[in-house]
Amino acid sequence: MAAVREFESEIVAKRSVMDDAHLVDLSAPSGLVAAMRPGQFVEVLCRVDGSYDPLLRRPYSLYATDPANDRFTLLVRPYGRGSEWLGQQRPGATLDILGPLGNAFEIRPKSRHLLMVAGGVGAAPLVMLSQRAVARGVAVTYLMGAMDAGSLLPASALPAAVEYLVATEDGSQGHRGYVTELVADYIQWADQIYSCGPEPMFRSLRQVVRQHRVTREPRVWVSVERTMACGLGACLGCVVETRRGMRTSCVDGPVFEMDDLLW
Amino acid sequence: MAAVREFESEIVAKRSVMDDAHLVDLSAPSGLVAAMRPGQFVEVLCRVDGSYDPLLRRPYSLYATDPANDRFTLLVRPYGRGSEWLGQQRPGATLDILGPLGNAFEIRPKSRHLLMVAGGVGAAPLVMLSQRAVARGVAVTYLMGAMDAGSLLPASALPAAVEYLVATEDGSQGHRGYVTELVADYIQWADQIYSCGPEPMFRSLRQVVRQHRVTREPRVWVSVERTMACGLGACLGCVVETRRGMRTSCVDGPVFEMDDLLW
Amino acid sequence: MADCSVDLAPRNPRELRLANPVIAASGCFGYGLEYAGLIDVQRLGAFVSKGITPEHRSGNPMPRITETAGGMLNAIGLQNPGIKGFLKKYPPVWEGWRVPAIVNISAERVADFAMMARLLDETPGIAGIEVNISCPNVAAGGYCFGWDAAMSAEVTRAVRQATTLPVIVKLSPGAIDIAGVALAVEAAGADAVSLINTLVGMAIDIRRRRPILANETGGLSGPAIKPVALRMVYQVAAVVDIPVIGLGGIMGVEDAIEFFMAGASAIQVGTMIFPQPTRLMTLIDGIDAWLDEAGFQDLSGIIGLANAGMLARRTAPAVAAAG
Amino acid sequence: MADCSVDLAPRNPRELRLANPVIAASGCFGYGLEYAGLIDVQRLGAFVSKGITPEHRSGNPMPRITETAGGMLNAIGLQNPGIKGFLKKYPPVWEGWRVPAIVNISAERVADFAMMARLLDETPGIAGIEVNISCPNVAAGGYCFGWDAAMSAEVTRAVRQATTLPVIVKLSPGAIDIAGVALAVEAAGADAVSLINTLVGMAIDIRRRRPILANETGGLSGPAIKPVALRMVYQVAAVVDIPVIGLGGIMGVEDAIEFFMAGASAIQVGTMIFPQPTRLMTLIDGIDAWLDEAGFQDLSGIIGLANAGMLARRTAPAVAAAG
Ligand SMILES: Cc1cc2nc3c(=O)[nH]c(=O)nc-3n(C[C@H](O)[C@H](O)[C@H](O)COP(=O)(O)OP(=O)(O)OC[C@H]3O[C@@H](n4cnc5c(N)ncnc54)[C@H](O)[C@@H]3O)c2cc1C
Ligand SMILES: Cc1cc2nc3c(=O)[nH]c(=O)nc-3n(C[C@H](O)[C@H](O)[C@H](O)COP(=O)(O)OP(=O)(O)OC[C@H]3O[C@@H](n4cnc5c(N)ncnc54)[C@H](O)[C@@H]3O)c2cc1C
Ligand SMILES: Cc1cc2nc3c(=O)[nH]c(=O)nc-3n(C[C@H](O)[C@H](O)[C@H](O)COP(=O)(O)O)c2cc1C
Ligand SMILES: Cc1cc2nc3c(=O)[nH]c(=O)nc-3n(C[C@H](O)[C@H](O)[C@H](O)COP(=O)(O)O)c2cc1C
Ligand code: FES
Ligand code: FES
Repeated sequence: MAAVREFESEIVAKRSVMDDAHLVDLSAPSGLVAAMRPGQFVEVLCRVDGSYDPLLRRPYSLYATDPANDRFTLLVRPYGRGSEWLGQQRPGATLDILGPLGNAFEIRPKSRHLLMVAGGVGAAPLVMLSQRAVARGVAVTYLMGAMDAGSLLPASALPAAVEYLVATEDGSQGHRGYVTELVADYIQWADQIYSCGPEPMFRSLRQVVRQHRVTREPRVWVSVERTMACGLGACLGCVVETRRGMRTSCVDGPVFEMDDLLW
Repeated sequence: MAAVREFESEIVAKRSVMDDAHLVDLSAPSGLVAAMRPGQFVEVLCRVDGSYDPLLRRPYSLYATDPANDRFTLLVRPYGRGSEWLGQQRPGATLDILGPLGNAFEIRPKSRHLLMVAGGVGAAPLVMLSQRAVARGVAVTYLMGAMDAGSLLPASALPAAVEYLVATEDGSQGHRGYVTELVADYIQWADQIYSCGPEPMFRSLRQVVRQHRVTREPRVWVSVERTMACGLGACLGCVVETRRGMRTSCVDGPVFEMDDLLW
Repeated sequence: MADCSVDLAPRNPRELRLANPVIAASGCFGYGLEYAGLIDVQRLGAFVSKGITPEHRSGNPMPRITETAGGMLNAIGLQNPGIKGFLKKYPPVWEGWRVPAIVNISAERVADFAMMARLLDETPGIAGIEVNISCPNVAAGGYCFGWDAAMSAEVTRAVRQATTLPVIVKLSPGAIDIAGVALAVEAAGADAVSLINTLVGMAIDIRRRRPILANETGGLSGPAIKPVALRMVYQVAAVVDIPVIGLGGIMGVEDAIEFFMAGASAIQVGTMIFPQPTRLMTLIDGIDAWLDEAGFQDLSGIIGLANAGMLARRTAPAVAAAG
Repeated sequence: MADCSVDLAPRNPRELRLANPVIAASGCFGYGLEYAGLIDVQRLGAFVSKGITPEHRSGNPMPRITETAGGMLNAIGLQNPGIKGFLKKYPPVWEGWRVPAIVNISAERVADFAMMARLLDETPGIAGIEVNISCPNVAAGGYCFGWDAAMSAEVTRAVRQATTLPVIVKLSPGAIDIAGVALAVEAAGADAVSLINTLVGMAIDIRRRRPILANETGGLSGPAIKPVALRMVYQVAAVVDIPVIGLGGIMGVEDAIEFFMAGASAIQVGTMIFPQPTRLMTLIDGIDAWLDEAGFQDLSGIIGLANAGMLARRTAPAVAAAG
């Protein structure tokens, strides 16, 4: 596992995406980006010197990495006080970042077909994963769900080789309804399934997978979201219950095999 | 007394002064600036929405007013967490401001000669006072003290009619030593004396005035600095002890007659 | 428009009816006049005066306040004109006001609490009394009244006997068993309880090498203490039948809703007023808007919603209803 | 370079000597290994393990933590492998470490505290024991040990008799008379006291209409509680002769200096580690630099400088010196 660092990072660029969200390009100490893996995250301190409110860092998944330039990208949706603050920072500003943290989405050597199921900002780690997969010549189908067309990831965000299908709740683009309603068709095809999004999406996903899967394959890996304090397995505040006991979502996760989770 | 308002104010311009300090031009609701008087102050909320640290406002004296354009100016020296934050805000940013607050420096109808004694950012309210005095045709001598030449107010900040004398502790400009060492020469001349600065300066000022004054005239008015919470006389956190009992420095002050203060 | 009115003294024929549940807290709103130029004081549910004592007090030496992370410490030392001076100056003004004025009283002797309550009882312009029991009891060597159920009850009883005005007892967070203290003052005749008063804290000036406050220790207030306040409101609301007034660190609508859901029938706002006075008005409107949006007809619909103990008692057979 | 070393068990022949006064607090630094990849753990004055209990505990259901203004609430529920599992796993690793490892123990029965202390006494790799008395005492119907001087002393005595290791008793801020509790545990044989543990608080999720934490209440920590912690350290340091270890909301060098001036001989840092782990290192360097700049040769020069009570006792004739 790559060494974790607490480092000063500069916002080198920022652009809008998915309606009100931001893609934030950040600098990193030399060499660190090369060790970052899809599914991992960093924790951002969302406050200025001299203020202790908000106190804790906010975790953000890696959306993309650029090892050659020592840069990486986060996808941040303004939601509460941390992400609002972060979204307001401009290029040139420096952030205090801890990472990379957590385990990663793994692609098995034999996998040829990968299915990815994204909801909202859960799209972030799967973008990075799809890039790695395509680079290895693995076929990817990327399903994304959102409220409306404006909140979807643009197709240009994904490698050209990726098959990208979308679902919107208001039917303004792609399938009208939930993204999980698109999953059934791909279960036999996929060697592995990856998902990141809100918990209700995971519950639907589990249901459709259980319905259509004959063996234990394809297995499903999900990135879970828990409130975190330390990000390093020290506070035990972010645990999830698994068949193998309590596991921290910051070190043992955020990626878990769905069948291992006791929900 | 003018009505107090809590209002949104935009930073319309900002420039450096006195080494590391800033002159910040701010917008105000229509008509409010006309009621602002020299010696009064406003309280600035030095935090973003969603953060409660730092919790309390910071008081800043009025440095200048521009009633025609509904603007006023503050002089802010980065010191601790509130003023550092404020100093980092850029033009275009909005601040939450409460004011105008407090009493004012009064010029008696018969006064012809005014002496002002400023230390550090205590220069601010005396700049506004000197402008009012000159506009009324009253002669002003403005004495300012600082560590070194760089920390002095530039002469251009004062009306041309003002006699401006300075003292620096390192002798890099004007008199080498404390500003209060320049006061004695003007005591007979002055009809009223005004001062704002750190408490040690007040103590020297009191000493020199007592030494050279024959009658109770010229009287001395000082603007005192106390940690404040409400700024409106409600919390009783900012009181000063006077010959007439406990007085709030936010409503009954910040300007007091020196002889009234029990120090 | 949800119905946000509330009677904070349902057991008392004199009632303490508020048009809305937002009350300005003692020590943070002066005597109501200080804010009259800035906000519409008459729109408040009520306000509580600065703490009044038997005699005039000029308060503690300076410094009296200092800021802490998300909070502040104060050691004002109950600067006030004393009950006699107070009575002459403020109630005559309040008589013409629509907003209910509640008088906060502090003393170090039970008899002094009763003396002040008696004087207030006969005074027009006063809607109720808030009894501050976070004071040292000289008869108990300076041990705080509010830390002990029996001593708290004794003060309450004395005040109750001295007045028919609505009596709110303001509990101290220093008590180990705050629910026990609340039950004791309820039994002793309190019409309502309010909580919490400040926690005792300190800050040190490392340059001057001594405590920042001249009084050394001070009362900690503001958002920093909200979690403690909310927990205590939750514990007290689960056991008493009288209205609970929640306070401690409330800075916005969502904080207020938390206190209602914990079991508070009304809230007080203290420290928030200093940095953000006009929020008193937006708080009143915001609570109303929140209820509308969440589909509640009246405030009472959310009181205790998150309080398992309170809900259990409410649905249990009302054996004590006759009391 | 000021001399910042300190012995936290001057009465104990086994000593608890730290190279510097910065200790990572219990529950906030795991077992030391979690941070080994990020900072030089060996540079710390010491670290305290997560609380260990007689049996394995899987802890409370989720959510276990939530953020508050300038603080956080936690209800981890003492998730830990139990004393037996702990002894197998961690002390063997620590044996090769330079940094002193202190084991925090929690139990609901006096005999269990003693049992754990006995097991630790014989284990290499352990420098001391911190006794967490902020636990419910089953023999007292769940009343917290740490709220009561006699109960606190009973636990201390039992641990003292079970081990010759340095024993630190960690006080609970829930106690009304924390100085009284400290004196009682000092008399019962504690080598040092540490304070404060968390305050009990709550937060409510107004959407889900219930407490955020599955456990309802949780422990409040972080800068929000610093004023309370500092006040208690001041009160305790004024009366005891054993070293006082101060903690609660320390986020930087100036906070640490405040605690030293209040009377602490060393500090612990808890919540700060989560957002700003590398500050543990800058804190060590920063304290040293601060002392140099202020002209102090050693840390002991500033301990209690702002504590009037402590200074008075120090300069008083040392009648108790023989003890
Ligand atoms: C491993 C991991 C990866 C993450 N990756 C991303 C990412 O790539 N992009 C991104 O934008 N966010 C991501 N998040 C979420 C992010 O860490 C913050 O939680 C989010 O930005 C909101 O923080 P805030 O400070 O704005 O809101 P807060 O002020 O912390 O939250 C406000 C309130 O909303 C609740 N809340 C917080 N988040 C949610 C939510 N998602 N849904 C419902 N309620 C919520 C909180 O409990 C709180 O009560 C990730 C979280 C984890 C654990
Ligand atoms: C009526 C009035 C008018 C004022 N006018 C101005 C003005 O025009 N321009 C200006 O720059 N400031 C002015 N001040 C001071 C200003 O309000 C703040 O106190 C100052 O900006 C420092 O705040 P901070 O948040 O940066 O520091 P804080 O974080 O509040 O202070 C850090 C520490 O320094 C102490 N401290 C604060 N100020 C001083 C000081 N001046 N000297 C020594 N110690 C101090 C604090 O007690 C605290 O311990 C005025 C104050 C008052 C009461
Ligand atoms: C400056 C100040 C003065 C106070 N004076 C009193 C008082 O006289 N009587 C009283 O019962 N409470 C007093 N309080 C306590 C408040 O009424 C309130 O209980 C406490 O501050 C917690 O609420 P808050 O966090 O909203 O401020 C005072 C608080 C402050 C900050
Ligand atoms: C997540 C978390 C877990 C904790 N676990 C323990 C524990 O197991 N035993 C203990 O004595 N204290 C525990 N504490 C309390 C801390 O050691 C410390 O006393 C408290 O947090 C105050 O210090 P701080 O403000 O620096 O965090 C825990 C605190 C936190 C935040
Ligand atoms: S966030 Fe602390 S253990 Fe995961
Ligand atoms: S700042 Fe509150 S009375 Fe002056």
